[in-house]
Amino acid sequence: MKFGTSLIIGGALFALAIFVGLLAPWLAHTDPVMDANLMNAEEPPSWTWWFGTDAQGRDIYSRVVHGARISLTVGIVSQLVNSVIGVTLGLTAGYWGGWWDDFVNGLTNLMLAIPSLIFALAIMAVLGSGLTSLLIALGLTNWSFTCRIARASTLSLKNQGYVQAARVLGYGDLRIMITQLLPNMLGPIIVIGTLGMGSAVLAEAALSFLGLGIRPPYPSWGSMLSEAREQITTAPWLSIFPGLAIFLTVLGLNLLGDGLRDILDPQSRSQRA
Amino acid sequence: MTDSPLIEVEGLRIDLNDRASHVAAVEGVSFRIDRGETFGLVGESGCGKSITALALIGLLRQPLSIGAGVIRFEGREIQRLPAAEQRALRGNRIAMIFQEPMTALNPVSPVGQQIAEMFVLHKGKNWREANQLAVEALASVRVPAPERRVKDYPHQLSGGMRQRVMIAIALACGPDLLIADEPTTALDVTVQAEIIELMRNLCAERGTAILMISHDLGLVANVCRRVAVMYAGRIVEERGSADIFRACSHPYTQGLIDSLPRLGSRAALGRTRLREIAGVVPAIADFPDGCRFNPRCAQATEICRTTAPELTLLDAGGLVRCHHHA
Amino acid sequence: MRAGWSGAITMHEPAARPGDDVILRVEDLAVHFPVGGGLLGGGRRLLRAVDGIDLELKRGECLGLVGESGCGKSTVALSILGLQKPTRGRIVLDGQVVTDRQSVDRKALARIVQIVFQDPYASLNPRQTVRRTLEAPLRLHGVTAKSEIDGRIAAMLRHVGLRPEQAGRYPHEFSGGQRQRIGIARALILNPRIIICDEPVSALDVSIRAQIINLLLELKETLGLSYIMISHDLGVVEHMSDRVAVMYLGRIVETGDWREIFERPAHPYTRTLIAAIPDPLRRAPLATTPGELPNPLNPPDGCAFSPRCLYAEAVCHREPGPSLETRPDGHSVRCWRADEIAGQTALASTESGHP
Amino acid sequence: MLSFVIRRILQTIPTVLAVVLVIFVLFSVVPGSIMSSMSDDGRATDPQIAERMKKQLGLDDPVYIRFGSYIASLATGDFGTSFRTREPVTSMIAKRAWPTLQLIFAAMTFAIVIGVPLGFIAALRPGGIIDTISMVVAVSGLSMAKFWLGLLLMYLFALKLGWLPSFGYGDGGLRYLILPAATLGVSPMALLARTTRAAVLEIMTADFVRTARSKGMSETLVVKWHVMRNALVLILTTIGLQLGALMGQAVVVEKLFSWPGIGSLLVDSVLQRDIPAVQGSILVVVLFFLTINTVIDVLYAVIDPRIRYA
Repeated sequence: MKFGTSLIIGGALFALAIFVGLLAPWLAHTDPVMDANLMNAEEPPSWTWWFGTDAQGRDIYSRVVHGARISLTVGIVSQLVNSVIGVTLGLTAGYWGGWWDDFVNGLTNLMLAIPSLIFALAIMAVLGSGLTSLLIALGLTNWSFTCRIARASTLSLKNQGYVQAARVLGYGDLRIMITQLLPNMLGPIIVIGTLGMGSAVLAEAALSFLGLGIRPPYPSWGSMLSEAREQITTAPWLSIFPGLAIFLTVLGLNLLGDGLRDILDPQSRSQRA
Repeated sequence: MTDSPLIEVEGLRIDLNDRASHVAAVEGVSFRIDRGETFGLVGESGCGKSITALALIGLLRQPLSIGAGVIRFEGREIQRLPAAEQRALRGNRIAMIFQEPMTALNPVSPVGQQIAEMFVLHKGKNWREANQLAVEALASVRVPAPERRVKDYPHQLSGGMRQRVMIAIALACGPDLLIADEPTTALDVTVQAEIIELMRNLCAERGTAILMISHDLGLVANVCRRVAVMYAGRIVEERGSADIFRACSHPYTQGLIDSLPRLGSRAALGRTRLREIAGVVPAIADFPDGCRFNPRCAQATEICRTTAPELTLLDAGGLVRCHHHA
Repeated sequence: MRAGWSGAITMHEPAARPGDDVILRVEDLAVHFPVGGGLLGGGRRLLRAVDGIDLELKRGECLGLVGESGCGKSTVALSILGLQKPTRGRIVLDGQVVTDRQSVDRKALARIVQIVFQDPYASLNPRQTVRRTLEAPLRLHGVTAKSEIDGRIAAMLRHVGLRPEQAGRYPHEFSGGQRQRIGIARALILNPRIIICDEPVSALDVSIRAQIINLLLELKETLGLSYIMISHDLGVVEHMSDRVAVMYLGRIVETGDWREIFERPAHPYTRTLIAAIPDPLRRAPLATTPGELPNPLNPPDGCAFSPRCLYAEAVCHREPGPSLETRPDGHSVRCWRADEIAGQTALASTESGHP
Repeated sequence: MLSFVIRRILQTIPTVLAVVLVIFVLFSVVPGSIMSSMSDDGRATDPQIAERMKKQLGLDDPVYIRFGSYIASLATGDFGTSFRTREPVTSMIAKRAWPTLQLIFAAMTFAIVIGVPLGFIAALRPGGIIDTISMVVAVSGLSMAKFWLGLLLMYLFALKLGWLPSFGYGDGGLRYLILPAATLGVSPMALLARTTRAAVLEIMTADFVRTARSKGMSETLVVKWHVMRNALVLILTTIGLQLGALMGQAVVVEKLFSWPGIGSLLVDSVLQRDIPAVQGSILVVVLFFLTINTVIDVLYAVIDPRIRYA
C-alpha cells in the first residue's frame, strides 16, 4: 500500500466511527432498546428499515448506531488504561533496573502467559457483566506489549548522550523520565495504542458474544451478533450489519496504526503482535 | 604487463532518484587502476566515495543508480555485460570488504561456511571440499586454530577477527581487485595496523590491486601509491601519495591536511592553532554552483562561484580541479 | 567567516606550573561488574573494568586519557561524573570527597564537572529546542529571572560560535559540527570547572574537527577550565594535552608530561600505540602487535600486556605488573623492564620515528 | 544446549506458580466471589445451605491454608470436582484436550502454510500487485471479529452450499475441523504474512545481504542461503505469540461451532459459575501456552546461535 493511503483511509473510518458514536441519538431512527414492535419482526433491509429488524422488531440500524458508543468507549478507555499502566511500568523498570525490573518482567511474562481474552473472561466472571466490568477487564489485561516496548525504548534511550547529559546536569529521575525519555518513545506507544484500541473493540465484541460483556437488550455489536446467531438461516442481515460495523471500525484503527507507524516509528515495522 | 588498466572509470555519474527529483550524488568521476596497484579514494562522509565503490562492483540499489559514464574491467564495459557474467566477476575477480565487520557477516551462519560459499559459487567445489578450503583461507589470514574457528559464529569473534574473516572471504578466489571500504574505521589503532598489514601483504603476494576508501588521508597515503581526494561528489585532486602531503594543489586537500593535528607536529613546531575549514559539508541536494568547494574556500573568487573548474593536468604529475591551483 | 587560511597562529604554550592546586584527584578507583550468575547461570565472574587507578587533574590542565576500546577509560569518566558507583576508591573533586556519601548530590556535582559526548547526533534531545536544552539546567539550578536566562543563553551561544537567534531551532536543523557546539554549550551553561571530553571530535567530519578542537582550546583558556580528554586519536591527544595517562585493561600503565609520553614512551604498550599510527609521508609497513586485547573477564597471568609484549620475559608472565613507579620528572611507568626499554628507545628515536 | 533447555524449563516454574496464585486469588479470595457465584444470576442463596457448603469446601480455613491445599492437590493432578457435574475436573479436561489441540494445530498449520509464503512473495516485489492485495487481505483478516467471520463461513459453506457440516465435532473427522480451523487461523495467517513480509524486507537491506551480493550470488541464492534463516527467527517469534492468542480466540470459535474443547468448557463453566472447572481450564490453557513457548525458545536457540551462547 502506498505511503499515506492507509493513514487517510484509516483516519476517515475512525473519524466516521467517532462521529456516529457522538451523534448516535440524532442519527438513530428509533430508540435502540424500547422501540420493540413484534409487528415489524424480522423485516429484511428496506427503505424503512435500512439494516432490517430483529426478532423483536427493533431497528437494526438504530441499534448499530448506538452500539458505536459502547464499542468506542470500551476501545478508547480501556486502551488508555493499558497505555498508562504499560508505559509507567516499562519506563520505570527500564530506567531503574534491579529488582523492580525483575518484578515487572515477571509480571509481564505472567500477563503474556495467560491469553488476554481468557484473562478478561476470568475477570468478567468474577465482576459480572456490564460496561464497568468490561473496562476493568480489558484495561488490565492488555498492557504487556506496551510495557515491553516502553522498557525496550527506555533501555536504548537511557544510554543516549542527551539522557546521560541530563543526569550529569543534575536532573532528578522523574524529570528525566518525563522530559527526556517519554517524548522520545511516544511514537511507538501511540502506534501500539491505536492498534490496541482495535483489539479492545474486538475483545468487547467477543465477550459480549459469549454473554459476558454487555447483556441484551443493550445494543453492543457483540451482543447483537450473539442474538443473531440463532437466526442466521432465516435473517442473515442480523449478523451482517453489526459484524460489518466491527470490521470497519477495527479496520480503520488498524490502518490508522499502520499509517502512524510509517510516520512515527519507521524503524520497527517488523514487530507487531 | 600491458597498457590497458585493470579497471577504468570514465565520467561516472551516480543519480539519487527521489520520487520527483533526481540529483547527481557523484559526477564526472574518472580514474584508472592498474594491475597490482594500490589506489586510494579519500573524502568525508557524503562525498560519494562509498557509492562509487558500490558502482564498481555493481551493488548500487534504489534510490541510487548509474546515470552516465563507463566502467571498464579489463577493457570490457561492466554495465553492458549480462547479469550472470556480472555476477561471475563479482567476488571472483572484484571483491569487497566493508566497514562494519559485525553486520557485514551473517549472524546465524558459521564463518567457515560463509567463506566456503565462495568456493561453491565460483570454483565449482562441493561443500565438503569448500569447507576444507575455508580452513586454509582462514589460516592464510592468520587466524589461530582455523580448523576450530570455522565453526564459530560472527558474534563469538572480536572485531579484528571478523575483519580477517571478511578478508578471507574477499581474497578466497584470488580476485584481481580488492575494494576496501573503510576497512579499519571501526577498529582500534593496534588492530588497524594488523589488518592493514595483512591486507597489504596478501594483496602484494597475489598481485591483487587495492582500491582503498577512507576518510583518513594519512592512512591512505601510507597504504596506497596514488590517492584521489573527493569532495561533494567530484574528484578534486589526484596525486601520487608521496606528493600529496608535501605539495598538494587543491585548497580542500590542503585544508584536510592542515586541519588535523598530526602526531609529532606539536613536539616539532609547538602548539599552533589548527587551520580550520570554515563552514560545513554540503548535502547532496545543496551542492553549490561553480566550484563545489567555493563557499568554504578562502581563495574563492568570482569565477569559482559561477564556473565549475575542470580537472587540469599538473606539470609535476597529478590532476587538480581548481581555478587557482598552485 | 571564522578563522581563515592565513598563517598559523602560535598559541600560548603553558609552562609547567609546579605546585598548582589539584582540582580532581582519583585515588585507587576500581569498578567491578558482576557478570553471569543468576539461576543456573554458572559461576558469577567479576569484570574488572577499572582496577585501581590513581589520577590527578590540576587546575587549568588538560589530561589526556588514552587506550584501546574496552580499556576502562569511559568507566573512569562515568565514575567521576557520579553516574557509576565505584566498587572501591575515592574521588575528590575540588576538595570534596564525592564517593563517600551514600548518595551523591548530583546537583552540586553538576556545577563542578560536565561532559561533552562523542556522538553529536545522539547527545541532543531531538524533541527539545536549543533554548530548552540550555534553559532547563539553569532553571533547575535556581536561575529563574527570564532576562538572566536569556542573557546567559545568548552569551553561551556566542561563546561556542553560534548565533543567539538560532536558539529556537531543533537539533536536526544543525550540522554535526554545530550540534557538537550545542553539546559544548550545554556542558558549559552551569559554569563548571572540569569538562570531560569523551572523544569529542571522532564522530565529526574531518574538515570540521579542527573547528571543534580550536574551540575547546580557546574555551579552556578564556574560561579557565580543566579537561579530561578521552580519545583514541593520539594526534588529537598530543595536540591538546598537558599530561597524558595511558590505560590498558583497567589500569594505568604510564603517565607523564605529554612530551615525555610522545617523545620518550617508556611502556611497551605506549610505544605500540604510537608506532601503530600510519605515517602519511612514507609508504612503510605499520608496526604490528601480536594478539588482541585480552578478555577482561579472563585476564592473563602476570603483566596484562605480557602476551603481546615484545620485551616480555619470565618475570612479566609470572608477576603482575609492578606498581606505578614515579620518576623525579613526574613520569610514571608500570613495567618491569622500563629502564632497559627506555635506553633502546633513545637509540631508536635517533634512527627513525616521526618528524 | 542441554543446559539451555533445562534453564529455560526452570524459568517457567515461577510463572506457573504466579498464574496459580492469580487464579486462586481471583476466584477464591476476592470477597464473596465464590459464594455469589454459586447462585444463579447473583440471587441470594439460602444462608443455611451456604453455610454448609462453605464448611464442606473448607472455605472457613485461613487463606494460606486453602492456597496450600490447593497447590497440594494440583501437584497430584487433582483439579477439584466440578460444582455442576460432580465429575473430577481433571477428567473433564482430559476429554476435551484433544479436540482443542486438533483445532489449534490445524489453525496454526493453515496460518503458516498460507501466511508465510504469502509474506515472502509480497516482500520480493514490495509495492507490486501481489504485495498490495495480500496486505489488504491481511489487514482485513486482522480486523474481523472471529465469530462474525465464522458465522459468515458457516452461512456460506454449510447452510447455503452445504459442502461442510455447520457445527459440532461429529465423528472427529476432517470435514468438521475445516470451518472452525479456518476461522481461527485467519488472524494468525494475516499476522504471519505481515511479519514475514516485514522481516524479509528488513533483512534484504542488512549489511550481510550486501556482502552476499558482493560475493556474486544470485538473488535466489541470497534468499536461500542468507535471508531465510534470519527471517525464520522473526517468524518464530510471531508463531509463539500467536499460539497464545489462539488459545484465547479458540474460546470464541469453539463456542460458535459447538466444538467440544477446553474453550467451550471454559465458557460454559464461567456461565454456570463452575469455579473448579474454570480454574482448571485456565490453568491447562496457560500450561499449554508455556510449553509451546518453551519449545519455541529452544527452536530459537537451534536457529540463532546468538541466543544459544548468550
